[in-house]
Amino acid sequence: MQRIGVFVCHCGTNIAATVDVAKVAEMALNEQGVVHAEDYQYMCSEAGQAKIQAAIKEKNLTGIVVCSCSPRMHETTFREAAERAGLNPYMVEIANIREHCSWIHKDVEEATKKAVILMRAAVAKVNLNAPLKPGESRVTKRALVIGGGIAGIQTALDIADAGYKVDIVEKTPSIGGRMSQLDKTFPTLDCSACILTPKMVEVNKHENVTIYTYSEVEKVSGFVGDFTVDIRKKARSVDMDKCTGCGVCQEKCPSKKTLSEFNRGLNTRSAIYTPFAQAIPNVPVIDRDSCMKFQTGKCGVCSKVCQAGAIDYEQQDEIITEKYGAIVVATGFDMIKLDNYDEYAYSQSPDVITSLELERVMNAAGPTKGHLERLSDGKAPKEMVFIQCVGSRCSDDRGKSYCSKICCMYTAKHAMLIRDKYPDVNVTVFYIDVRTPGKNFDEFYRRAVEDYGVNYIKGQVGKVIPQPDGKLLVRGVDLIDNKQILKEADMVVLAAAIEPNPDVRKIATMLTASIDTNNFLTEAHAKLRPVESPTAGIFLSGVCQGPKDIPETVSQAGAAAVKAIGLLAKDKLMTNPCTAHSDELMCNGCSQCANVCPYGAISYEVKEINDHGVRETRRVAVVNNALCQGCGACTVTCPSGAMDLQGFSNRQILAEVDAICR
Amino acid sequence: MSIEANEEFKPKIVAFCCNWCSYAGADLAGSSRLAYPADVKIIRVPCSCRVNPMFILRAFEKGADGVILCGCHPGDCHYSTGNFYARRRMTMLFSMLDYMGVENGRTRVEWVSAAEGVKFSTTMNEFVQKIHSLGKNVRLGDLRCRN
Amino acid sequence: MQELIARAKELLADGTVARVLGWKAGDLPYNPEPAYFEKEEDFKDFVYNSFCGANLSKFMIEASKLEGKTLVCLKPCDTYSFNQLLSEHRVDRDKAYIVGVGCKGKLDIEKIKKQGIKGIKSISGAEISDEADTLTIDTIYGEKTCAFSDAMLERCHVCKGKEHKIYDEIIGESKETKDAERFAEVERIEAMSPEEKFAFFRKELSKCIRCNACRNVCPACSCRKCVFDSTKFDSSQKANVDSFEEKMFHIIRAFHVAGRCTDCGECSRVCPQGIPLHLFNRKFIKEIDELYGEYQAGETVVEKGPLTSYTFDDVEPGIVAERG
Amino acid sequence: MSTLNNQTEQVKEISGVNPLKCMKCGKCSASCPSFNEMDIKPHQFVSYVQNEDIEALVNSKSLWKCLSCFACVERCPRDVKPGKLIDAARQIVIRQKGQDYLSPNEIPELLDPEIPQQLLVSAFRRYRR
Repeated sequence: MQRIGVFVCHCGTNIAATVDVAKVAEMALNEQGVVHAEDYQYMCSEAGQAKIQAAIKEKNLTGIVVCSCSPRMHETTFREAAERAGLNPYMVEIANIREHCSWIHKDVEEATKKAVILMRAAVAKVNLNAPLKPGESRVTKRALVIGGGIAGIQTALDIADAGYKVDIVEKTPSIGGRMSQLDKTFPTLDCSACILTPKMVEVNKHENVTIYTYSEVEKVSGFVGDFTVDIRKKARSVDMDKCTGCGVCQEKCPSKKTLSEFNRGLNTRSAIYTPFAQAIPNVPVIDRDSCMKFQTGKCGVCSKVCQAGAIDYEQQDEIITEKYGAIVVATGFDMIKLDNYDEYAYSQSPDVITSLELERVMNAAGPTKGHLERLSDGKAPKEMVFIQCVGSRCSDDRGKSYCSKICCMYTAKHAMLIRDKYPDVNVTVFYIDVRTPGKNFDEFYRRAVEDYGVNYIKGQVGKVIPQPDGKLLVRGVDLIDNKQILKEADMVVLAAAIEPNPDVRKIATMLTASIDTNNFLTEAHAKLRPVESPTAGIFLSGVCQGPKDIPETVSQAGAAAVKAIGLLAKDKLMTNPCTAHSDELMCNGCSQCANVCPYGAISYEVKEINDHGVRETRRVAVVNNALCQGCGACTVTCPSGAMDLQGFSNRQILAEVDAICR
Repeated sequence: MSIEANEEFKPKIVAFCCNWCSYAGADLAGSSRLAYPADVKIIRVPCSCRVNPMFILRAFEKGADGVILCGCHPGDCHYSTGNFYARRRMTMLFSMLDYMGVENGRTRVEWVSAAEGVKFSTTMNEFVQKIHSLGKNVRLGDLRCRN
Repeated sequence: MQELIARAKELLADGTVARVLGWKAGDLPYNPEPAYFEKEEDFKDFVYNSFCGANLSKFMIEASKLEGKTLVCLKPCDTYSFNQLLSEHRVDRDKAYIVGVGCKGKLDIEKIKKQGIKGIKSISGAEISDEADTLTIDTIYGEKTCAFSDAMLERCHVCKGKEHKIYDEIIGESKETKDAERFAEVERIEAMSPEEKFAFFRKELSKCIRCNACRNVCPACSCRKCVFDSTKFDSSQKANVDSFEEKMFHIIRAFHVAGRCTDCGECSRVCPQGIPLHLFNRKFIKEIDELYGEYQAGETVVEKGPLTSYTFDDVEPGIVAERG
Repeated sequence: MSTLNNQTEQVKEISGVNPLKCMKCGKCSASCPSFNEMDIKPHQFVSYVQNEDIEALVNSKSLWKCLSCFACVERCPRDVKPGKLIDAARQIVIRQKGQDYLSPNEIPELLDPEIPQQLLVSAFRRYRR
């Protein structure tokens, strides 16, 4: 028989204004097992916790129910308080009478009635609670960072500097990510490569960092502290140890017709290539789909010219299996496809480009060697039009519902740079809103307008019409003047929305990390745990969590690193004791439970079972408590009811049901 | 609304909410002060797949007028696949109840994410209204009367 | 039958099998019962005729624990159950020597009795080797006849086919007896109004005396300990004690075997109250076929059944309400 | 509910548009081929409905200058679709005149070579139900 204490919190007036807390406490005394009930202004406060602890000791309580805010808020608080008073923390149940009651109901009588029922359900449950003891699991002192852009690089560096081993897995042949494609960065206008390259070199040299480029995560198993990850190292066809990075192979490669991914398809590259000059590692890969040797069997030029003998056409994909304690996702973003935006003529005219393409055009290593010119005829533009929010802030299915956040600033940057370098070019920006929260951001935008004479027009463009003479007729609106504008432009630049890397859904599924409808990874708490995934041991760095600029990405990358370090610094982790447990006397050994277990936590053993004196050898399910995360899928699948979930047992839930329906 | 009009009938409604999405969605509805009738009482379960059809039948048998199960959106399950199993199980259970002539509006599954406080509240409002329109549940309590 | 007996004796004699699981004659001409045969002389009671409806697969759970192999006689439809039990690791394939026995449809004595045939002394035409379409029944009131198909069990009218899905050898010919639509009855109920449905099931379920025959015979209901006998759901004890169990027993039982039930029809065959219990299971089978793709439990040995698998695009449970 | 309010509700109901979704980007006006002919511009239509000033809409030139080309409907990123609001306002006028229906017989004499074909089609779609 339990001795239960019920503690009803006023939460100031948050609860007490709508729920008659004294009544709830009074009613609690009628419930089975309840030997103590009281209400107090703030149960979560020091004084409130002291009351709970005092009651536990004085009344020898075996279980407590706190009627308060959501267990997501203070369950841990009260569990810890109970534990300090010598009560098993899992003998605590919370009745949520704030979020689920006082905050949504107005009528005091009705809300009080409901609060009493919620209290009853919690008491009914706690009557059936049993003390649980968390297990311990070890922590592998190694972190995995998925994605080698600025976010991944920064996270890896910070973890490595703290003395832990880090592996970076990057899908493309080089680390560097989107930032390596940028020309200049706002709001300081320093060159992207100048600040990124040193970091790339540093991470590459770091003794604690291993970089797997041209590699992808293939399989993830395990749990926080002890993940096992299979990494597919795709065949590079070049021996990384032998290659000196001289670049002769790329020069001599006869197949140079593949669109350059790095230059956003604005020019071409050879079949054997490094994405860009500062690539790390500076070892090319053979793109087998466009290599003549692989496609026709005839060629082999690269192998002939390679002094180091590094070319290896026979190389195979390699699977590397490694254990990690923490995983940081830094998969970044891409621009959305503009297929659905015919009105901007993106696919009709080479002179309508995205902002990221403009970055390449403006970059000295880009397709035009940094000269601002029309891609159709190489002429210098005189009129440039920028269109904002292309595919951002859309509620239809053509675009994204969110603000891409970085476009206002990079467009101001582009406009300013163009006006600075080519003062005779007129720059017009069509915008819906200009959003510049950030240090020195609005000043930056104002400089574009005031010092550089960029023409900002509040309004959108309805259509871009390519003219026979190669000009682009832009029809927009000026909402301030209430006039429609027809403008001939030489180039149009679209601030296309950004979206999470398309691979992220696959990765999130492997990690069992949750993801929102826009494919951004979900954080554990929007405000208080912004760099952690709700899945323990998974951390979020950079745009994979939501749109952000470089400074924000870098600070989040550091924060994710700190969280990962905090985990790696522990020798042991307490595991969730609310795991499944199979009663071997009842287990049929039918394997249904293993079929639905997402963690592979259930295995089968053939063992001798002593069923009240009857000995029998048979196949029974055994749950690995370290792997089990406590979802309960197995408990429902189990036909005999042998499988039950500790902390959420069949009887406990049925008791709650009964209490509510009583 | 019909809820005020019909004061006599106070339905008993059990809502099973998964801990990670829907319970948090209900918390968000609470912190956003998005009201729904007090008839709804929430039971927290780790995942929608923890809900045994027996729990639902038990609720009806003990006098519940409606049972709703809320979980993460398919594909977003905290345990990655739990709600997929829940979805099949509930489809089967609902179809059986329908087959036996028990009004199928008394059971419902809704996917509510942690961010969907509004959806949680509107879903509950709708559901309570639906139960009001169906009235008191007599059939499941009376499936095998011995007369 | 003689061929079967001869072969069984042979396998016993050469030590291939330690025992034979078949049917022995009951105290009436139409109620043979499952039995083990271990010695030559036991076979005097061995019988295999059209009244041997009992599905012997379930016995193999216990037989799998015995020393040596058991020869088990399985009709085509029984082999589905055996496969399903194999999928669930409940029987040991290595402990079974499966003789696929011929079947030309099994008989339901209740259907014969319903035709007013009483005082039965003996029945001819029920032998497996007989090609007779008519049963000749010798009763204390004289000789009566009855068309074979009119006396067939419901399940034989929707026969799954004459093929044995798993066997070591086959003895005897089988015949497909399907002459009705498997889901016709389910569809008939589906077409009823909710009130009619409810009235129908209430009437049927009210007959239940909770004898547990359906559960005990069901090859899918093979739990070591039934949840209804367990304290874990507060659903223990026998009928009448707990109203939960009382009302929900058949729904829960159907749910427990959903996706695993091979539709062998034993539940309905053994129900002393004549409740058409197969209508629950068949509803689930129909739904699974329609919503998740055709699936016949026990067709082959599989790892995952329809309720332990999923697809991303599965229908939502709301479909039930939407299709009305 | 006042008549004014009532008209606003009617416009919302007929059009199925929630004007509060508008983020005032102006893409509708930027897309509109009749922009220069209009006294109330397409994007303003939305704010007129928001401000419940249907009277002004009904009396505007714009109402009859809209070609129903639906460029604004097609391109609106927020699903506000001013073209539908304009259509709804027209409907209100027609209803006020007690002519819910346009009969095909009336067309020939109404026919004006200046009227774009699309308007006719659109008018028919609306009024011939």
